[in-house]
Amino acid sequence: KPDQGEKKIEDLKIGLSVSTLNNPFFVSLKDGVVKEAEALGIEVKVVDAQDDSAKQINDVEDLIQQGVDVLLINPTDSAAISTAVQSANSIGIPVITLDRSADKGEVEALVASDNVKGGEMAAKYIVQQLGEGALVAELEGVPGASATRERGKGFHNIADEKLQVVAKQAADFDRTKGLTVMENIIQANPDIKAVFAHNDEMALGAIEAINSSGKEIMVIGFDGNDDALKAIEAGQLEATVAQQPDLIGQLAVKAGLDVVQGKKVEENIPAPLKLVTIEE
Amino acid sequence: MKANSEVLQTSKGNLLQSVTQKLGPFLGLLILVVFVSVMNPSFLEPLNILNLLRQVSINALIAFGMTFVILTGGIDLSVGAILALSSALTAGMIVSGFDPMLAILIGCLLGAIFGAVNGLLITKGKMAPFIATLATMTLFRGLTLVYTEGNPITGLGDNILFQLFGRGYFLGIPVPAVTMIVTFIVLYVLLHKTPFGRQTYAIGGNEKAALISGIKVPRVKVLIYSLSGFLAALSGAILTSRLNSAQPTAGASYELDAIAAVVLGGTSLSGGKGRIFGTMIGVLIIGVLNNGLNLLGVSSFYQQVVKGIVIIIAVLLDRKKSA
Amino acid sequence: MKANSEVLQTSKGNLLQSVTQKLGPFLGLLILVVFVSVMNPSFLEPLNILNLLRQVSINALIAFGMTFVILTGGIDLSVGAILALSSALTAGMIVSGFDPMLAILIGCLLGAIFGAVNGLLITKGKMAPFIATLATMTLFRGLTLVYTEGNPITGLGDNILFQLFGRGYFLGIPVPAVTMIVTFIVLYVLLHKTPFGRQTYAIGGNEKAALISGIKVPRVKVLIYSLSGFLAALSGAILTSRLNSAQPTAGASYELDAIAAVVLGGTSLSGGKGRIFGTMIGVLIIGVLNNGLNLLGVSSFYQQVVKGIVIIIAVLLDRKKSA
Amino acid sequence: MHITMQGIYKAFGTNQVLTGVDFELKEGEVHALMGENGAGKSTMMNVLTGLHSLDQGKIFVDGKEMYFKNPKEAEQAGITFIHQELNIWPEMSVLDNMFIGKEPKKAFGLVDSAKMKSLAQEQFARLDVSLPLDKEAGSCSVGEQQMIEIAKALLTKAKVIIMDEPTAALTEREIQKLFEVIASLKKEGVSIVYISHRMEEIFAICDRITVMRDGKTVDTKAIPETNFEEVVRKMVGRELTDRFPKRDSKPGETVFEVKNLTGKAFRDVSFSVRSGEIVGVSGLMGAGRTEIMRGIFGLDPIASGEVLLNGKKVTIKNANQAVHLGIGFITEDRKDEGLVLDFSIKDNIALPSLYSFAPKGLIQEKAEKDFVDMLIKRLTVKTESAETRVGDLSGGNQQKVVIAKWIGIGPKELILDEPTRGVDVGAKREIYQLMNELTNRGVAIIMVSSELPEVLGMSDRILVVHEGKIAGELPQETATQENIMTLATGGQ
Ligand SMILES: Nc1ncnc2c1ncn2[C@@H]1O[C@H](COP(=O)(O)OP(=O)(O)OP(=O)(O)O)[C@@H](O)[C@H]1O
Ligand SMILES: Nc1ncnc2c1ncn2[C@@H]1O[C@H](COP(=O)(O)OP(=O)(O)OP(=O)(O)O)[C@@H](O)[C@H]1O
Ligand SMILES: O[C@@H]1[C@H](O)[C@H](O)CO[C@H]1O
Ligand SMILES: [Mg+2]
Ligand SMILES: [Mg+2]
Repeated sequence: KPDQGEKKIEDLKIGLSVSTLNNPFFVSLKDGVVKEAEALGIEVKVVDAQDDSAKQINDVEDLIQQGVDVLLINPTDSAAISTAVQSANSIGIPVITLDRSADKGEVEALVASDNVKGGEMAAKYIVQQLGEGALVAELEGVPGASATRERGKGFHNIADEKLQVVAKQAADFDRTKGLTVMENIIQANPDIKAVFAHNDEMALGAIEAINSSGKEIMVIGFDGNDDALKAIEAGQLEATVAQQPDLIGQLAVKAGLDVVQGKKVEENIPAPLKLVTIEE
Repeated sequence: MKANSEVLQTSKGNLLQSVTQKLGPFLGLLILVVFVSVMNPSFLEPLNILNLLRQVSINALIAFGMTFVILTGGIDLSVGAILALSSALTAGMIVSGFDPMLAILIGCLLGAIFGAVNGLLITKGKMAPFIATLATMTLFRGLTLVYTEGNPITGLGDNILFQLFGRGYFLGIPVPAVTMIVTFIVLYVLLHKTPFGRQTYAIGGNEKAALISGIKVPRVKVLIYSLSGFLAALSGAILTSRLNSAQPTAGASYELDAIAAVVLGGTSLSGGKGRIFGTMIGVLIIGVLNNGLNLLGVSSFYQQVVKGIVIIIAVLLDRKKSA
Repeated sequence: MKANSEVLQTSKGNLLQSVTQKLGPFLGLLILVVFVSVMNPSFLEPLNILNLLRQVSINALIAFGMTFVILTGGIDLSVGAILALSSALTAGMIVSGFDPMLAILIGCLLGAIFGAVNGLLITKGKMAPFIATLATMTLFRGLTLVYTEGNPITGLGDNILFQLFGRGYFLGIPVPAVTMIVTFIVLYVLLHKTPFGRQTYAIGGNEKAALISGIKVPRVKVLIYSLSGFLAALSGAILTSRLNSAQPTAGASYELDAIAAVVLGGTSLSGGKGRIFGTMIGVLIIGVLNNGLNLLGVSSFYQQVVKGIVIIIAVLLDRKKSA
Repeated sequence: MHITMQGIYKAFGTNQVLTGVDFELKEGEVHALMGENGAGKSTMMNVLTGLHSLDQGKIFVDGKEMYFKNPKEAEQAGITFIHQELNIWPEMSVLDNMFIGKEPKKAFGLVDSAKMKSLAQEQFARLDVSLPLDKEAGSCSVGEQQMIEIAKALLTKAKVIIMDEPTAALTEREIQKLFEVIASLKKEGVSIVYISHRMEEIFAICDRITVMRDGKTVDTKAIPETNFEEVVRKMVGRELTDRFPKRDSKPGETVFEVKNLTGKAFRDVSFSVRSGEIVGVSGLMGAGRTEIMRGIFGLDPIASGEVLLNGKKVTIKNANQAVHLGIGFITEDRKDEGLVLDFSIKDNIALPSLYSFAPKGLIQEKAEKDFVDMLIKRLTVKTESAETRVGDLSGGNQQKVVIAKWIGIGPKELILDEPTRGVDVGAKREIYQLMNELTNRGVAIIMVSSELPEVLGMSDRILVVHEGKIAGELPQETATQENIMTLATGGQ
């Protein structure tokens, strides 16, 4: 490994590759990284893969080309990012992943919320509120995205036992799609009592659909973004499994710094999840 | 008046033909509706029909504009991006204190201006419509992201008119559906009863001849792309009201749905041939498909497969008939 | 030989014209390269150039096929979806124990078959290429999601040849770049030196005249869409190796990048006019833009704005010149 | 209306097309404009009516200097142009075609369709055309489309009508009707500019004639003061002996035969052609001649009947098979079906015989080029190089390229559909000579033509088609305009 340990902190360069900036979650995540780095006087180069795995490995190559000392990667997909991680490994640039893991390659640390656990939290909350056997629906994220898979997995871990998931449709983490898909779900399943959305954007779309149907359906989101928190205050959103994207960003920068300076870091750095309801 | 009877005689043949031409897509829609409602009777419930009308209104407005564009032999890939950009700007105005209805109006005019940019690139710049609007799609999308910094714009207040615009009802009919119907009537008259409409067909049918006949081709085209931009912005305003926020990613790939609707409605992509009534049917076909497949609980993966196949079959049947 | 000198004389005029035709996009590329390397000298480092070549190879392969398609006056919107579907099927075969190189070969042939489906819809089904490939895009994308159940396919083992295919080097040059260059040479000869190539141009130039001259227009078209599918699958295989997995969402909107590259290279969307060399330049322009803007640290939002504007300017300059 | 054009110059890029044209049109006269293909006739009229701007020169209308910015302005001032290239909207109805850009309006700017109908019927009655107004214009024959254009022009109540080769697609009957209309317009004081390559017409209806050559006016004369030979000499700049070169026909074996061929627009068509023979096919507009030829060549489906080549039955389901059997088809619309306008001369000529230059897969460019150069020379195509874009050639030379392309396959049988449509006298004669050369080498030729002098002058035998059936066959010796017309109109 090149001895970057000798570099002064101000001379360090961090490369951040984000899966997409078309989503407030990742914007906060990026802001977390940038703010923390600024506070430390470190330069950050940000690239945005626009949710395209292929673009992301090109982006990572371009970051390596610019001589970054540490790579913070928020993968679009855990499997697809592996080769990029490996090529960073091969020239000795340490990698830290954010929000999603990398399947292969040497990653110094993963800073993320536990999405499986988050899914479970949502299901448990519904059971707790509505009792066992309630009819529920699920709005899924982008098919194939690790957040979709993991949140779905966690949710079904509990729901398959204790709830009846009567409808499950992808709305691609998108508010607009959340609205139309939810309208249709309500039409097909007038008796559902709750809906779990894989993120807040879809949850907020679903709320609009529910409002215009005049039904009483409990909505649980995921992320804890500003809009969602406001909706909870307004009594429209029941709850959200709040992540702390800016914290994920901050923790990642800290970890990166530690690695460059030769300190040991935890392999899994959890960013706490918190179920936010109106009580909080 | 002698010649009249003769004319009438073949008129009949042509009438029949034009009826089946109109009926072609209509039959497709009917079959689809019957199928879905047999499989799931709740499809026909008034509430769902109203839902459906509201759902399709956004695609409908965009597809109406697209019909004009395609009739001239053009295409507009930038409508989704215009929708997003104008809706972000509208939301921005509302947040900074503009009267929401005024903001919507300005937003729609901005949409028309963005459309005019397309029109100018195509006429003055002599760019192919496909590539011109592909480039502006990227450009407008980029501007939206720059303006919103990738975040949705929220906090649009609770002006009642603004809320009604996307979410309200008028005589029991969702306001977006009312907007759609009124727009349809206006555009129907414009297309079929005015010189402007004829000129639209004439440009698509034979642009050189249109030019020689003294039609101000560039002007008509710029107006038509502006119309398309205007309608995209209008549907953007509806969406903004429905979502109570402006989404930077709104409208992604809406152009494809709109184009599909126009073509399903029997309008030819090479221009000069088609009708806006067909587009309305095309919009409904896509709407019923989306809504129906959801009601039937078809997984979203299979939904895409079915959608692809339905488009193919519908267009093939249309070709067979006209051959 | 008498006539020859006479011929040569005007050949010169034509030569000059065809040189500026080739040079038009080339100059654009040059300006871009100079600009980026002045702003950030590390752009010209050999390692980055090799990177760049590897990065563009996927778009290049797709754009090569698209060049043939566009030369016939068609368009292929389904390439991204074919890429995803064939790459999922290839990965599926590898996982289930096929020899990876054999799987890639079969995958490419499947890609050709999917392309042939487009070709048949367009020739036998008389569908407009735009709508036919729009429908199959939806269909193939859906089939990919159904097949993969929305999950990436991983566990592709560590066959060394397979890894080299996307990630390796041959004589210091990235293997995908080598694949791209070899394919370019083969297709260049096919397009400019064989009857098949000439027929491709003729169909785009005047399909009726081509048909009456005895060209088997449907056969040529089906072959060309198959070629396009084959190349999409080939680039899919490279991507699969690079990502060490097949992504169900891979290739989304790649068709647009490929079309942009073809048009930037001076090929006319109305068919009959253009060259594959230009497409290579167009691909490099887009590649340098992507890579360069990253190197210059331009935010991804502004990148889209810049990309849109560059496309507009490049095409406008090209029009000016040819006018 | 009185129009004077003085010293008009016009260039397209480096192509100097008009180099000082003078032209005068008096009120109520029919003024012929003649000249070889590419002489600049259409361009001059396009300059007058504002489609093209002029580079130099002056235009006076009724003594006042005046320049129209676009054709619409010219039309509003009373000058209507029936263009050589038909301006048809194939997908729109006949009625809509006539009123694009000038729809009568009622309240709220809405189109007044009732008025449109009655106006259109009036003009159709005048021209004796019985076309349903709601028929799709694209499904009308070229001749019918031409009549639509004429009716459309009459609608404008113009004071000047420019007719650019109006009769190229018409048959005798329509032509006669058109001449009657021209005569009555003249009486109303309307001036007419009449552009045509057909000498007979010029001498039949025109008052004065202006001849153009290479972008200049050569001379203007009153018709009675000039004659056929003089006009031709001035047009081509040299003496032209006879219009139809001597045919020395020695027909051989029967090469080609069709028996009871039936298709969409024709029934029971039987005829044969011998080697070295030219069989002329005459008939009225829309009689179905083109459709028969398309059927033979495999472009349209055949319901029943058979085709024999050298006595052997052959099936032709597409053009590819026809070409392989050695049949060539020179279609009536060279721009739409004959040529790839953006291709070079070379690429067009080589198109049907590409594979013969590529025995090993790659095109041998030297062989291809030599072959094409040879054909260009043999057919005296006027061009600087084989690389010239075909779209930049004059009409006559384009037609030669189409013929060269088919000679290139070494045909046994050539079908020529209106081979000299829109071609000037000089080039026409060269095409006739070419036909003679081909028949001398044993090629069998079917020539569909609506120009009776051509049919009479070039055919060895004449078939007359009426409503999709062969109404009769006339040997060259006994054929006259009259007996052809009798058969063509359904008489016996
Ligand atoms: N728009 C144009 N651009 C470039 N060249 C043109 C254009 N229009 C005409 N020309 C050229 O101008 C010359 C004169 O053409 P024009 O059509 O006036 O001839 P013409 O006398 O009407 O011939 P014809 O008898 O074949 O109709 C030709 O060489 C033609 O190629
Ligand atoms: N594309 C078409 N669709 C429908 N009808 C057609 C089409 N083309 C020609 N027809 C009709 O077929 C009949 C025969 O036309 P065709 O062109 O063969 O006549 P023709 O004898 O060659 O006359 P012309 O001198 O006009 O070419 C006409 O009644 C015409 O209206
Ligand atoms: O965790 C993130 C967020 O929930 C976002 O809304 C979608 O992508 C996931 O990976
Ligand atoms: Mg002319
Ligand atoms: Mg004919």
